[in-house]
Amino acid sequence: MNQDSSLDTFPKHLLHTARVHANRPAMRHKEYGVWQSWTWSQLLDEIRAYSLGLKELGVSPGDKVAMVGSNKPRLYWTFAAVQALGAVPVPVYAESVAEEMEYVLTHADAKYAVCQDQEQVDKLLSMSEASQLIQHIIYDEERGLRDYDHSRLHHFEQVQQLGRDKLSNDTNAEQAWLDAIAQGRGDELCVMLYTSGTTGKPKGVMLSHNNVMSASRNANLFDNLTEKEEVLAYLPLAWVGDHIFSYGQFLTAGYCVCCPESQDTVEVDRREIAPTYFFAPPRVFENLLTNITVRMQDAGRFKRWLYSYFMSVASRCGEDRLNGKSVGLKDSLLYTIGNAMVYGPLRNRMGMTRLKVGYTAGEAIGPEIFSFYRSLGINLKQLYGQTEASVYITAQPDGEIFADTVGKPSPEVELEIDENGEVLYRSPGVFMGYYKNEEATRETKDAAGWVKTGDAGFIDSNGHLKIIDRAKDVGKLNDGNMFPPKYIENKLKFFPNIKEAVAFGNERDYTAVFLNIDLVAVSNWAERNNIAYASYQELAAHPEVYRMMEEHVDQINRDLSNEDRMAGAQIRRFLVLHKELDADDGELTRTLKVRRSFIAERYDALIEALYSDKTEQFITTEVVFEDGRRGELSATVQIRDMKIYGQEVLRESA
Amino acid sequence: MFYRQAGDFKTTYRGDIQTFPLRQDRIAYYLMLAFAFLVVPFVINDYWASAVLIPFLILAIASLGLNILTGYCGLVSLGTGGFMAVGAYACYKLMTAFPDLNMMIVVLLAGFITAAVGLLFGIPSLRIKGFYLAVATLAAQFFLVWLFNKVPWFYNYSASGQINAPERTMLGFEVTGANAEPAVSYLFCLTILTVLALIARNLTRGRIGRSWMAIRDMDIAAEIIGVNPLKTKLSAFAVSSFYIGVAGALFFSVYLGAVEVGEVFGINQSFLILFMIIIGGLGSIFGSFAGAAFMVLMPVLLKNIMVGGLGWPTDIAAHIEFMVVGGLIVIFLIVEPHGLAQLWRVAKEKLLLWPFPH
Amino acid sequence: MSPQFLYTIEVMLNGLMAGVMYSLVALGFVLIFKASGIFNYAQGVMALFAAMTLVGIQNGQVPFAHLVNAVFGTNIHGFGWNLPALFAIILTLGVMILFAILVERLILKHLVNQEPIILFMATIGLAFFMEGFGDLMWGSDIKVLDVGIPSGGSLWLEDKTIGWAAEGSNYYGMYIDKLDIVATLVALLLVITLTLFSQYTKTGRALRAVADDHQAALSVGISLRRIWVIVWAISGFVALVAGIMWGAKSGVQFSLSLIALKALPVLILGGFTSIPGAIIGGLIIGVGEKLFEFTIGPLIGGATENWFAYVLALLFLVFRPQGLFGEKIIERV
Amino acid sequence: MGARAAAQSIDQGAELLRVDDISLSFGGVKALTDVSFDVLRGEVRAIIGPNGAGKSSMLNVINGFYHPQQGEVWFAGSQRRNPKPHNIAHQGIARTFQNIALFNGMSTLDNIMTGRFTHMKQNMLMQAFWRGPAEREEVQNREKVEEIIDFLEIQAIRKTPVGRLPYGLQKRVELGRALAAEPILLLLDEPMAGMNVEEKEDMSRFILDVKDEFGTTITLIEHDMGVVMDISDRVVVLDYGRKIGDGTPDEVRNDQAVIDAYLGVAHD
Repeated sequence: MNQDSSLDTFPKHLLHTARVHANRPAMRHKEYGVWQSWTWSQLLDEIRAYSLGLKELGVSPGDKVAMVGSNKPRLYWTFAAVQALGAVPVPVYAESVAEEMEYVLTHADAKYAVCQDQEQVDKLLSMSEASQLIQHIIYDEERGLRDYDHSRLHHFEQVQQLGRDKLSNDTNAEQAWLDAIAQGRGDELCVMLYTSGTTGKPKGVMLSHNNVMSASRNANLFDNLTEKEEVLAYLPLAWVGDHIFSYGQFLTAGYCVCCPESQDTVEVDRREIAPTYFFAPPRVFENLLTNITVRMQDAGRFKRWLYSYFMSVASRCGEDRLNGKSVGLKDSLLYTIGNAMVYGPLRNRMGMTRLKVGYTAGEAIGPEIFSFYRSLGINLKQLYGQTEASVYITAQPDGEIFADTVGKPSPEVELEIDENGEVLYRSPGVFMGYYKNEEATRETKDAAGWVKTGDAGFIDSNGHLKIIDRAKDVGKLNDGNMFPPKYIENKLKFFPNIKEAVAFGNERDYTAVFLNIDLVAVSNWAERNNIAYASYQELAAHPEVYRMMEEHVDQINRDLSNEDRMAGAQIRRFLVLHKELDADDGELTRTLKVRRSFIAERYDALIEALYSDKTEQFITTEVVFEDGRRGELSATVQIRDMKIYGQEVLRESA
Repeated sequence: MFYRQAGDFKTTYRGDIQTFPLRQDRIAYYLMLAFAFLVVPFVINDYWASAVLIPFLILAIASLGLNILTGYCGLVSLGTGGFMAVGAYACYKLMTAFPDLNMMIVVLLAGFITAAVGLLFGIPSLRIKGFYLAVATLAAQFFLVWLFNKVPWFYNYSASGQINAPERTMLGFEVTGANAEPAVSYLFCLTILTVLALIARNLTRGRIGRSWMAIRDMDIAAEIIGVNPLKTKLSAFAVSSFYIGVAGALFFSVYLGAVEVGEVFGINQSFLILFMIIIGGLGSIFGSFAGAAFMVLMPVLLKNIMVGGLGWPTDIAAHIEFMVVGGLIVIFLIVEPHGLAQLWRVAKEKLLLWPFPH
Repeated sequence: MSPQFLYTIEVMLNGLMAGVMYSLVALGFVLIFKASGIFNYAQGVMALFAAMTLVGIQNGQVPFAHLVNAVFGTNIHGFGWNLPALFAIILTLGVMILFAILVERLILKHLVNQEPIILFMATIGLAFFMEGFGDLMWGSDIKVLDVGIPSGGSLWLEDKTIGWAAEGSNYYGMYIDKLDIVATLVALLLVITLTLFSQYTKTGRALRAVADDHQAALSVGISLRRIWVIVWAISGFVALVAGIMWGAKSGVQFSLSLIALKALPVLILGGFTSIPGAIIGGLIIGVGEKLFEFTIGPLIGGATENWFAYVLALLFLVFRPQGLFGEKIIERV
Repeated sequence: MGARAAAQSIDQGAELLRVDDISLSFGGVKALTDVSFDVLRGEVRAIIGPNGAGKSSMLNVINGFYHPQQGEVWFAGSQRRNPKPHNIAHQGIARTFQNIALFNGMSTLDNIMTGRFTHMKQNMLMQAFWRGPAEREEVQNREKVEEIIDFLEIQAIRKTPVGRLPYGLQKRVELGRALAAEPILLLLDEPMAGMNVEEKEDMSRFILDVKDEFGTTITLIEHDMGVVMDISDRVVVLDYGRKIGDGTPDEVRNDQAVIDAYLGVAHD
């Protein structure tokens, strides 16, 4: 690697970038109607004052500073400001419920907290234990906090002022600050990220400067990212992906990070900024596509025809073009026209006009969705990563894009598949360990530095990694056939009408699933087909909706029957849930992953019905409404039987 | 469809409030300006200058003026012809009284004189609204035309009762009179129009423009905010009359050369300008241009088709023109009361949203 | 009596008669305005169009002859008949009713609930259209309208009055056109009829109901669209009468359409919704402009009739916007 | 010293506005009879009463739409003599209307910018040139307006024409327009009329925040008694144009005359 080895911590990198790219934009924030911008040198000034202010408040090396809030510049500054003092930032999911947050804060021994606004401050103050632990709370937005007791509450600007006063009163202050930064070492703890485990308590993943730095630098090199990139920071701060994209790569590449005005305006803000480098979980791409489809259905005839015609052109040759293969003259010409009439405008609407490379990760993305974006000329790629690896394990190199694999090992990453089919890796990005949890660390990481991913997968003939499912989730049906629930669920979720699916089958006779309809797509479909309904529940139980779902499930069964190891896992029975799976009810995690065991317990009656010969089942569930009240919801849910295909039969007909 | 607004973001309020926030619009605007100033003068001929371009430029000024009053401030005026006459006669008197005065200054002074007259006739606007006010302006129309007809001082006691524009130069080129080159007259008018359009845009985008629109939309609420209705309405009258006066001066001196007041600046001229802003779009600078272009081009086109193409007598063409104009007004009021400007806005919105319908 | 005084009387009489005509036109406005809130600028062009149609039908002109000749190279002009005046008048009335229906169908229906000023501008557009259409249909030349109304000065009146002046003064009696007398009588008759119509017939009451409250009228089952057709037909009728009188006096030509503009100041004086206001306003304007022209006119170049009414109206607008008969408007906040 | 500056110099809790013996009638119909009360700097003062009690008339007297036949209005220590509403705006009084009175042809942003009218001084010449002082003034005021937009959480509708907004948001924009004037006294005419519970809660929060953040004195008319009692410091009760009660919410709530008026007993 060709970078300066003296730049082994992020504060050092900040000083370096502020020197090299002093007048280039470093950060933007949509606030008060325009993109307020900071250059790198301005950014350094802000962070220095802030950092010194924090020091005045008593932040010292080794202290943990919790961060609660959304993607705001001042929160990103907190990372560097805290690290410059040798302390450790601990970003927390702002949306997590109070008990969860309190656990993280107390577990991390947070002595300071930086909050975005009154809501977060209130949440913190309401925690008896964590609140005692935390000595000072710094907040970004003053609104509503004016009348609070300010003995340990500080407005961000006051802290900065403290720092500025220090700078002007004490001529040595700046040098002392720089000296402290110079003393930092790459193997020191850089950040602690709590994983939102699907089971059990969150674990604090400790990453060193070296971890994050090597992952960031390698990622920059891999996709040739420079200081000219613009990215939109909109994913949770506490998530490792955001930390690498909006902090690690930001400082190492020196590019510009843009913070949206609010979570509601992300789409508009993305269109305005038109990021050159973009990251989103598959869900975002799915929603975007659903949106496009729904809106195109409202279009006039001509536009619909234009769209479908040129989308067929794109699906014929778009991906090949992007992969650098030559396509016929006619298609090439048609694609050029389509680019002017449809693809270009679509990219424009999605804010992907300037996109150099986009990544999706976290979960499998539907092959159709993936191809859709690529055929539009958007260089969307997949990667596979984990918090414990500082994200990167595998990624798809340009020109080697397959919808069903997650790519080749990233630079400096070694990959292995163990005898159970579980994927193992080793890299410089591998984490230091779990905070205060030696046991878990030992379970995950062996002495030689190999880390278990917990995912089952294999390396295909191209050398690409293909992930099947969570290793522990891959189960067996009673007849010995393999049962990969995620795999089935993901296939189902690739239908725009299906929002969520939960498959059951481990140690049971056959596969059965819960389905959740996608309200946006299905209600739109219902409107077009004159299907009246008064509620989500009514829509979900509508016979026409069931018919549509049957078609989808049938399609999945055909697909499964055609795959070598999956034919036995075809879906025999399914039902459509009467309520939307919801994080507020604990059915999903905060990152919106399905909590399988919780659901199994909660909907026990429905599962039993699926494995009986009942055609319907009554169920009552407790729900939490938006305003926090609790209530009950009951319904009689229909169950449908599906046709099972034999492998040979289908081969003949196909 | 052609718009690529992604990546076109604003980091300052100055960038946000500029006239053409979209980069592509800005480029198109500068290209148009360059074309109008650098290309057209070299290809212009007499026919294009006198049939299309010069009347368009001058009437665009008048329609900008009326749009400020009617479109922005909500005060309907049927006295445009009369105010144009004030501009024309002021221009004539100044040209003959001070032969050495720079033509640009003459035109501007004519505008100021018209503004003063407009101010006077604007006084009733404080007490009356809607078509009551329209009637009041109609009074101005008839009174002014009568005045210029009946008081010989205004036409320097000439026997015909007409006024004739003497030859005047600007930077050594003849702008008025029989020997004026079309390119020179064109550039003269274009320059004035460009500057006045910029000023109109500047006035309407800021404090004054907002106070006009506030009075137009909800006068009671405007007053509560501190907008003085009299001052605001009078300022709209003055500014509007200034534009109309300048247009009248140019119409007389540069375009026609000779004017008989009842014929040129009669009630029909008032209506024509009113139609321009209805068809073009009330409360829109672009609409003023679009309406003027439409109302200038449409008769030329009709005439070319019916008289030139089909060989019909001119009076039939004239009758049909009346019908088309009247019919279009009704159609626009029914289908698109905000005129071509709104159609343009909608089209642009569609292009921005393309391929989505909403 | 001095001749000066007698002249003044004569001017006033003439003014009164002109005023009755103004009242007649203004009445057409008031009717439409009361029933639909529309200020119908096209009223004057309607009068012109009605007169043209009457002349055309009476003389057996082929409609659109000019256009047809131009398009097909034919040379047709007339059917070659001369219809009796009364028959032609009835046919013209039919045309005006058809016109009312078309206006409702094609324009008003689409502009319900628009602001008055928009409707006003629509009628300006309509006026333009009608002007072109009328000319295209009947040709734009000045036509003579003769339905048998007597014209020329009334010799009887001259004889009667010549002796009123003092001996030796150069006074030759009052000159009053017989046509004006007839017109005055017809106008008076019409004004009385319309007033009675709107006060005492069912339709008339419906019209007033609509004027008072659109919603309420609708809720008791009065069809707004039917009312509109009726008022437009009535105002078409009024236009026809005005067109006949004015056309007989000074020929059927474009300037006829401008008489409608005179009705504007009349309405400002009398108020837009008051029938007596329209009558009295018309008389005031008629007398006022004649007197002004007679007394002040010569001092300032004459032809003051063109603007006197407007300036008078302007003064009213500034100092008494509600007109002579309107109530003071209290603005609710 | 202008009235605005005088008002600004008044201490918290001191008298900002006083109406003395106000009587107002329209053509013989009495709208207000001998009404007197005061408004102290920094408080939320509610005017309540049954329909037709003269509440709106009272606001209209305060901001100069109506001129009472009898009585005196004192603002910031000096007596007013029949000023026009637009003069009153310059003295630092802003208001919202019961029936929303927004400028429908303009966007949210422009509506609120219009509220800055009294703070913008550039003359027509400068406006015509734009570059320089006019633009600078525009940008400075835009900054203020953006703070209000941020405060009222209406960023997403900044450039939407107000006519397209739902009712609740229109109310909020109207409040924004009034706030943009940085008023010393803010008059709110039924700020929560026609709102659902959630919108009412939002609006109550905004009103209290306005008081806290900007120190604005607020006089409001409201029908929803719950809301009035929650957010106001003192309440005036009008009935048939007369004052029948005045005091803290608790005092008023227990006042027999007020209870009677609301139950209709007094007029049986």
